[in-house]
Amino acid sequence: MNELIEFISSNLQITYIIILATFVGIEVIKSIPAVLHTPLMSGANALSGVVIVGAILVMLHSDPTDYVALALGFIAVVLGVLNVVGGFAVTDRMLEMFKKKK
Amino acid sequence: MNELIEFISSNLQITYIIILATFVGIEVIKSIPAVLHTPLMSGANALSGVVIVGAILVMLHSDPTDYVALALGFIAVVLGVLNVVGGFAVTDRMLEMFKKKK
Amino acid sequence: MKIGILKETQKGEKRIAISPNVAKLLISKGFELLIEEDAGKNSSYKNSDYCDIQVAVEKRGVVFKEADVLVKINPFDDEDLKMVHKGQVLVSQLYYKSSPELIEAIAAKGATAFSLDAIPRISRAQDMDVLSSQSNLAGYKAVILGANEMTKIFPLMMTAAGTITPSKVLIYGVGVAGLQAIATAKRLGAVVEATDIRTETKEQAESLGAKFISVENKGEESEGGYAKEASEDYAYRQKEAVNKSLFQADLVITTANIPGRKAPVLITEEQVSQMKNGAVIIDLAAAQGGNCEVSIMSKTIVKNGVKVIGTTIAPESVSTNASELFAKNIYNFLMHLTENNQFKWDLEEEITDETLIVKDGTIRKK
Amino acid sequence: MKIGILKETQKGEKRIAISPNVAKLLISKGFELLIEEDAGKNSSYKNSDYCDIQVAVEKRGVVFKEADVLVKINPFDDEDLKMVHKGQVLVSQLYYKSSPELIEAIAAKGATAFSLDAIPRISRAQDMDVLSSQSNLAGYKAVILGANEMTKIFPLMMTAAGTITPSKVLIYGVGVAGLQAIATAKRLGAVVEATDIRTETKEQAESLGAKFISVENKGEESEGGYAKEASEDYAYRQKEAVNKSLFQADLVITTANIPGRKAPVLITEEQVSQMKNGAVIIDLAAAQGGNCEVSIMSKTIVKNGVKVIGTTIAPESVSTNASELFAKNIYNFLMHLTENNQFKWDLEEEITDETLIVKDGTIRKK
Amino acid sequence: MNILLSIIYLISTITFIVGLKKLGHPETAKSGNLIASVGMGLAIVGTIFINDIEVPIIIYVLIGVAITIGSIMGWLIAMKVEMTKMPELVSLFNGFGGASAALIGVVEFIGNDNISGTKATMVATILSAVAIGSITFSGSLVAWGKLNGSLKSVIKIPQYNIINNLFVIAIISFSAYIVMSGSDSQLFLYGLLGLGIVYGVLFVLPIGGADMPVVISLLNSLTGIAAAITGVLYDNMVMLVGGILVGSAGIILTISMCKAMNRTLGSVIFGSFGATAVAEEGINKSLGTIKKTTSSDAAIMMNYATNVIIVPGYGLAVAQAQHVIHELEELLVSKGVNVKYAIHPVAGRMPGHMNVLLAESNVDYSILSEMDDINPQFANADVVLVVGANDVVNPAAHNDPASPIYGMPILDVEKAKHIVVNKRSMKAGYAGIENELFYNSKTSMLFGDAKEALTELVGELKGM
Amino acid sequence: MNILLSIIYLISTITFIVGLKKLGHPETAKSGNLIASVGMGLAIVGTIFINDIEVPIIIYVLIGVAITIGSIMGWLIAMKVEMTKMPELVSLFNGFGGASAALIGVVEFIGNDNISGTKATMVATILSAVAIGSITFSGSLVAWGKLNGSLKSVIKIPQYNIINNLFVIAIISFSAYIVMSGSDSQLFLYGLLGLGIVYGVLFVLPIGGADMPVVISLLNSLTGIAAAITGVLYDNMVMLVGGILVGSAGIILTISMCKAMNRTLGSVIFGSFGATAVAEEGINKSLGTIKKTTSSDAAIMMNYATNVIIVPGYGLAVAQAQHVIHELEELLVSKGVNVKYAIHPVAGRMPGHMNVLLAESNVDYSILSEMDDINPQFANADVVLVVGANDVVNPAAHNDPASPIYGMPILDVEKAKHIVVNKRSMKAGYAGIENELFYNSKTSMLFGDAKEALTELVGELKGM
Ligand SMILES: NC(=O)c1ccc[n+]([C@@H]2O[C@H](COP(=O)([O-])OP(=O)(O)OC[C@H]3O[C@@H](n4cnc5c(N)ncnc54)[C@H](OP(=O)(O)O)[C@@H]3O)[C@@H](O)[C@H]2O)c1
Ligand SMILES: NC(=O)c1ccc[n+]([C@@H]2O[C@H](COP(=O)([O-])OP(=O)(O)OC[C@H]3O[C@@H](n4cnc5c(N)ncnc54)[C@H](OP(=O)(O)O)[C@@H]3O)[C@@H](O)[C@H]2O)c1
Ligand SMILES: NC(=O)c1ccc[n+]([C@@H]2O[C@H](COP(=O)([O-])OP(=O)(O)OC[C@H]3O[C@@H](n4cnc5c(N)ncnc54)[C@H](O)[C@@H]3O)[C@@H](O)[C@H]2O)c1
Ligand SMILES: NC(=O)c1ccc[n+]([C@@H]2O[C@H](COP(=O)([O-])OP(=O)(O)OC[C@H]3O[C@@H](n4cnc5c(N)ncnc54)[C@H](O)[C@@H]3O)[C@@H](O)[C@H]2O)c1
Repeated sequence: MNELIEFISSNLQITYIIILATFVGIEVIKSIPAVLHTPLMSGANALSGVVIVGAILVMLHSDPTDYVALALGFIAVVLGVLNVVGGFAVTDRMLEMFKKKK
Repeated sequence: MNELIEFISSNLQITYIIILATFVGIEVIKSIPAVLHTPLMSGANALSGVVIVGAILVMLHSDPTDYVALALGFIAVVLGVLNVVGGFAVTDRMLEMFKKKK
Repeated sequence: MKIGILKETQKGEKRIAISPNVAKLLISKGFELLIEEDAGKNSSYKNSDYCDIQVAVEKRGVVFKEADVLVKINPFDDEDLKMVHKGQVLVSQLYYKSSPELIEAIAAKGATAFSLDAIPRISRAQDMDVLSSQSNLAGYKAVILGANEMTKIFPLMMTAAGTITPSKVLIYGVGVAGLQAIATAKRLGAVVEATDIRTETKEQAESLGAKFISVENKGEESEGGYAKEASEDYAYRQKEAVNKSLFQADLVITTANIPGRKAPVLITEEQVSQMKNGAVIIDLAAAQGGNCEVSIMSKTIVKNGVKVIGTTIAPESVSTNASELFAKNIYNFLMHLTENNQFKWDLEEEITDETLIVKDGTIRKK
Repeated sequence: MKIGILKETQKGEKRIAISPNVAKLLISKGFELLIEEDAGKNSSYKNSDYCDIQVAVEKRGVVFKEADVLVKINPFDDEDLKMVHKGQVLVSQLYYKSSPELIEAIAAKGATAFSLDAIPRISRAQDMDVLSSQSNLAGYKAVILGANEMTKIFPLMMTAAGTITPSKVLIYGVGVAGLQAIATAKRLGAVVEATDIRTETKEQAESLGAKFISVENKGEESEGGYAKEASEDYAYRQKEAVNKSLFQADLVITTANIPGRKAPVLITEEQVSQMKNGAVIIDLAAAQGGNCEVSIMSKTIVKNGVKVIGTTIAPESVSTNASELFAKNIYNFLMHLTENNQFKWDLEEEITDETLIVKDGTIRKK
Repeated sequence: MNILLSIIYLISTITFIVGLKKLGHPETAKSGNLIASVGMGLAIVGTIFINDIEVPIIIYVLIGVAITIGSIMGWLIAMKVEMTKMPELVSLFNGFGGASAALIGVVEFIGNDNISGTKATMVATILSAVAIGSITFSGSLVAWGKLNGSLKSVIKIPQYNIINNLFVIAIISFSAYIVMSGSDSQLFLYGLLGLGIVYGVLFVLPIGGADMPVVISLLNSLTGIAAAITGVLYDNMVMLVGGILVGSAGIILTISMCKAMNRTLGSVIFGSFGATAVAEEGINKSLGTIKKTTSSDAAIMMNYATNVIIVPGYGLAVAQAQHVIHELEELLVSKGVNVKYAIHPVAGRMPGHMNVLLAESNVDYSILSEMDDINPQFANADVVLVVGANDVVNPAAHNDPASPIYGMPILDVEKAKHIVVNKRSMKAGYAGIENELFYNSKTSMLFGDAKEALTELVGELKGM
Repeated sequence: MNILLSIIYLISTITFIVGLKKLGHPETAKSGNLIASVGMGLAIVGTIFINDIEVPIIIYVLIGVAITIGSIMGWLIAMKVEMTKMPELVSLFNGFGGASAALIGVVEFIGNDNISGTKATMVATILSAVAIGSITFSGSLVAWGKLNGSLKSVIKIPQYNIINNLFVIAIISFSAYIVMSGSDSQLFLYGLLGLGIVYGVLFVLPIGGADMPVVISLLNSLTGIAAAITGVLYDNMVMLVGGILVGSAGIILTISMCKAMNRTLGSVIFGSFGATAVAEEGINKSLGTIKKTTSSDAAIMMNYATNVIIVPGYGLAVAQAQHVIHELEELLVSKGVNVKYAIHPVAGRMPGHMNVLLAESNVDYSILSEMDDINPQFANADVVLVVGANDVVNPAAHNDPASPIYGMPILDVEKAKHIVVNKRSMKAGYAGIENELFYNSKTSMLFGDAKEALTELVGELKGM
């Protein structure tokens, strides 16, 4: 608990950002048609690939001799990109069906 | 323009907060029945009364000898409170009609 | 004031001017009523129905002798007039425009006569408007009669033994009768088309689901809700427009009237000869000479496979309802004319003025 | 194979077994057709309609002499049988259960006979099921007839001259005819009630907007879609449940049948005497002895103000459609029995087995 | 900054969001308002009592007094104003909010010993607080005046929108100048204040009364922004976020208000405004003006009604809306509303016209009432929905001996609490005469083809 | 931090929000996805090239390689997977995301020379990244396995949900311990990693395939949270906000998915899960299982169809849904869909039963087609809507000589692209026999009373 309070006081604005972002997330999604569930899930999944940014940072900051870090970072990047690119691509294909025929 | 950029860079998180808050505001209100327009306007108006906080701060910080500041602050507080209390009260009365008769 | 209810003598007539319900109403208003015996029989009202509510059931002669006001649906004929005496008030449909000699005769008797068919078509008179109330029923009945005479059924049916296509019904004249005919035919699932000289009837017909056949109309306007006589030219254009539908129709109902004039001929013998074998025509204007050349009043003529039935907007066959409504009209009419059971004779007032044809032997309208 | 179409001789009958359309179909399938002259007249089919499509129009005698198969709607009577010769195939409704002597006679002639009314009530036989196709039309027509006979109109109408309350219609027997009657009456705006011995009909009646009068049913089940005879006790309970509605009804239509048996009596004379003055009863079971004690086949009897009309589920009056459907049924039936224009005589097969009553002079069913 | 206070602010911010959210739905609106107000209370109390600086009692006293006065006044005004006057009240309050913001700006500016020293952004913030605050202040007051009628005529200033836009530019550039120059002249400050006030007046003055609500909502969102700016000033989260919320929500609200009156926000901001408000349709010299309504308003009215009576007329037949009206009726019944149809004997164009229609859509005969039975019942109907009927509900039949329908019995819909009339236009019916019912203060007109209008209505009702 | 980069991040964050928003509506979904992806691209490119530190080429090369590999693989997989296999693919990708997050955590932990020195919160962050990352990783992989069938049987572990909850506690307390102790032992780290992985497996393993989508969505929102945490780690806004967005959106999505399958999220999280999935209704040994659908899915299908054929049956009459079906038909037509009714000669319980019904609601005769005319047209119908019909669309009439309806002509709805069947249950019709049409892979069942179901359908369609 104290940790939490401490965290809040030290990153007050972060906290606001988190809360607001949460609201945005909720408001934006609520009440969507069921057919969109899967595409949306897939899209969100692609978004969750932002970790890639972290992975890249890891590599940028790790020094070229620290092979472990590099290796892990490398894998992390590969996986992350997979998630991102694959995710968006699949989502796009799922959404094919919504092209108006007329 | 530079000001803007400068501002952003100096208060990055504030910027995020502003943007997110804007989204929240929009998402929360869009697509409401027309009958609620007036009550909602009134409610929002009451909320905009948060300036009162500022007014109070002014008074708290101004030194007791600075009559101008005090006077202005005093008026500011009165008006602010009027806005807040009156606003919520009116809104509440407007919403009477939505009490289910049954 | 004594009101005498007469039995209808005209052949085929099953209605009666005053129903038990309305009789009760009148009595409650303080009128005295007497009725000719068995007058209600054909509308399935027993004499007892009247007795029970203190209406005196009397022989015909007695009614004529004692009543101050004599009510009847059809015009008083010579037989009746013989028994009418001075000062009596006659209430019925006189069609005075088309039957001057009758009016003369009444005047000669020194009697007073109101003509119900002359009630003006103004909003406040709608509840006395016998034409409306009766033609409405006539419109319904015409369809039922037609459906009964046809060798086909109305609705579309897709069955194991094949599909029955819906009957095509064509209505001439979208007045009260015409509209009700449209509604009824439509209800039974027929495909309904209609035409009328008054352009404003298009929307009305469509509002009941009929397809309206518009005939371009060069100035044949209506007056007071009634149509004027159509020009040669219009009649021609009408045939042009309607024939296609006519020759495919399974049932045709004609309701076209021009008050006080002979009904317009809308279907010639030649046209009939081109119609479908087995088709049926119901001519509600037969009494006014008929909208169909072939039709003869209250007769069924078959012209190469086409049945032509001549009848009127007087819906005798649904006598129970017809009488009920007619009676209600008369009731409203009397209520309008009288004040605590005495006539007001307010000749300024539109309805009185229009309907009072003969007053104490002097003819007011021709 | 030559098919001979006979004119119906039974009085009142207006239908014909094969319509021009179906005749065309049969010819296209390679059958030869001949027809007795004027056979189609009452269904508004001209002889020319048949000639035009290569159906030979012949004198009665010729048809009997030349045809291999003789088709007809009503049972062959003695007159017909005189002219039937050995080996001929007779197709018509024979009601063999109730008319053994006719069957004997046919057998004696050494002919072969199919009875259309014996077609089993199985799904794939629905398109040959003459009972369905005909009772369906009968149900419709019963309502039209009733509406025509009544002195009231069906729908509710709130008019300037007062409100007309909707007519109350009561239907006995929610079979094919009953259901169609419900649908039609409902369409015209009547308030419809119905009752049936088969409980499964409740939902069906309600699906057409009728109120179902349930009679608690102790084991009177149906078999093959048909009802069994009802117990004394049931009959009693039924009266209990229905009387209230019966005595208020303006129109009553009875369609209750138990195949091969006399129709159940559902309305006794005593009940009729308590009905509304001016009410009408249409008894579609009159031919089977009638559901109403009073009714007599093809007669109109008036019992203190109540009109009782006896008729059958044979909808002669809508002969055009009736013939069309009947013909289609026969067509499907023949298609089922034959293979390139020759009978298959596949006696194992259910439909053939059930309908083939006499084969070459030997009786298969009693 | 004190952690406890921050958390309190955090909480109030959340209550604001949740409150606004709930305000958007009829069922939850009341509670939403409550929640938000509680949050506000927290924020205020927190601000006063939780702070790390040394505050002399006198100040507390002053604050206390100020708050008490404000609260009491606010409460009293809010409680005794009648329903119809509420919008103008809102406008008034809003003005106060603006003023408050402006004052804060002023104090900060003059209170600040070396403005020239402070960061440009800070000054900019202060000034914008002043400018926006003053604009909302004067603007709102004008709006208020217009609504309560003390400012009647629509004053038309020639080319006023050119002038307006010039003003905007002036204000911006002037404040920009102050910032750049880093001057601390109070003259400039008051000059800005003045400009703001004048602009507020000019902005609102030419606008027709009908459009005031839109203006108020717009000004209101401005106040929000002002609040946010002051928030930045003190980097005070609750003000910042709260202000922004009001700001953005306010804009959206404004836009949807415009939509509801089918105008564009553009036409609102750049003066074309009011233009139409002058040539309002359905103003009749003798009978006054009509009140338009939207399907959603009508829907809510009915949703919360106990008794609804439907009066069908010829228009129902023309639109072939018999099926939809039945759907509407069923829907209302399912929501526990008592629904009846009032059938006038001559509604439509043939006897029994309405009966045919309603029978087709299987309306139960038992809820069709004749004129004589239903007329006494209008008095305790919450809403009467008149669909495509006209003559049969025309009071002229009672009041106006000159009228062609004088003497015809009619349905006394006037007795009901609310009357909603659906027709396509202000055109007359069969009798071809004006109908004063439409101008009745209890009546609101729902224009449009009956079928479409009712379908919308059903849609709205389903959403509730 | 570099201002340009911050702005880029800001932009991509906004694209994420907008993207998600648009993903929520059929019309805009595609563009939403595009926008979001662009934003993501920006963020990545930005991160790589805009930084103030000195980065050796080799690293750039490595990153370049990694990204190329990832992109190409991702793209290829995504392109060649067939529609039906997509959910499992999503699950797989999600697993990768989780792994990535976990790895980052690991690197940070081991890369950090004096963990014991760093602030507790930091360590906590790192550890949670590891834990959550690993859970999503293994969980997603299991889900993937289950979906593509390589992990068939529903493994039922005794009291598994007690065990699960124990695990949760273990993980939390363990990481708590690490934080407190300030230990920097990699052993511990890998221990945590291990725990996470095992838990992920345990969590998903007992769940029935039917519920996998829910699980995936849940895990997905976990990944989001992991991302956000790493965001905090680098106080990197785009990761933070993006992560939170996915996190919250994911939860909501999960909940609405549960709703759609009418379950509660509770039942999902605490194991009771899958339980029902075993005893699915409408599983028939010989015929296989049926596919349920919701009105909104059906609505969308029709909305985007070109040809729709409606097959009414006895059920339409029972439900008295003739008016609603007409409304539906009109609505579709207004959306440019060609609609026809296919009337089977013996649909209903009397000849012409359907005709009577549809005539009542004024369906135009011209769009009623007889069986023989319509049967050839089913082949190019996008959707067939079967309403309360059963026997008349039962293929047994063709295929099964034993069947009582064998030989009866039927409507060949099977030929259509999609078939939606509305009835209340799996009960048989008049003939009292099973109908294999309902088990057809092209068929989806819309259960419920015809009137209610169609009314919902209409509602959904109006919303589009
Ligand atoms: N019942 C009878 O037997 C009979 C016979 C003859 C005459 N009349 C007369 O007809 C009148 C009947 O009164 P009423 O109130 O039923 O009809 P009404 O007075 O004619 O008024 C009908 C109203 O419906 C509106 N309307 C038309 N189409 C519409 C649509 N598609 N959607 C929405 N509204 C529509 C019209 O206004 P907009 O154009 O602005 O939409 C019109 O004002 C009486 O005057 C009666 O005397 C009755
Ligand atoms: N037309 C005729 O002349 C005639 C006469 C006699 C017999 N038949 C026979 O009747 C059958 C007609 O075929 P059909 O497909 O029209 O009907 P059906 O085969 O009887 O199937 C009707 C289906 O509708 C569903 N249903 C019932 N009420 C419903 C409601 N309220 N909402 C939604 N669905 C509902 C029922 O399933 P749930 O219970 O699961 O909802 C049932 O499976 C044929 O077998 C035919 O041979 C026809
Ligand atoms: N008080 C009222 O407002 C009131 C009361 C009753 C009737 N009306 C109106 O009066 C009108 C006439 O009523 P009605 O039915 O007694 O009229 P009607 O019986 O005199 O004639 C029937 C119809 O035939 C039509 N017709 C005449 N000549 C024709 C021709 N050559 N070709 C085609 N059609 C022709 C007429 O236009 C009329 O519509 C109707 O519109 C009715 O609504 C008004
Ligand atoms: N192939 C098929 O599936 C098929 C074809 C045609 C008819 N049918 C069904 O067969 C059933 C009977 O058809 P039908 O109309 O020829 O029957 P029907 O003409 O033999 O009898 C008419 C109705 O009278 C009822 N009835 C009999 N005795 C009664 C009594 N004492 N009281 C009340 N009602 C009584 C019967 O139940 C039946 O509903 C119907 O349900 C019909 O749907 C099925």
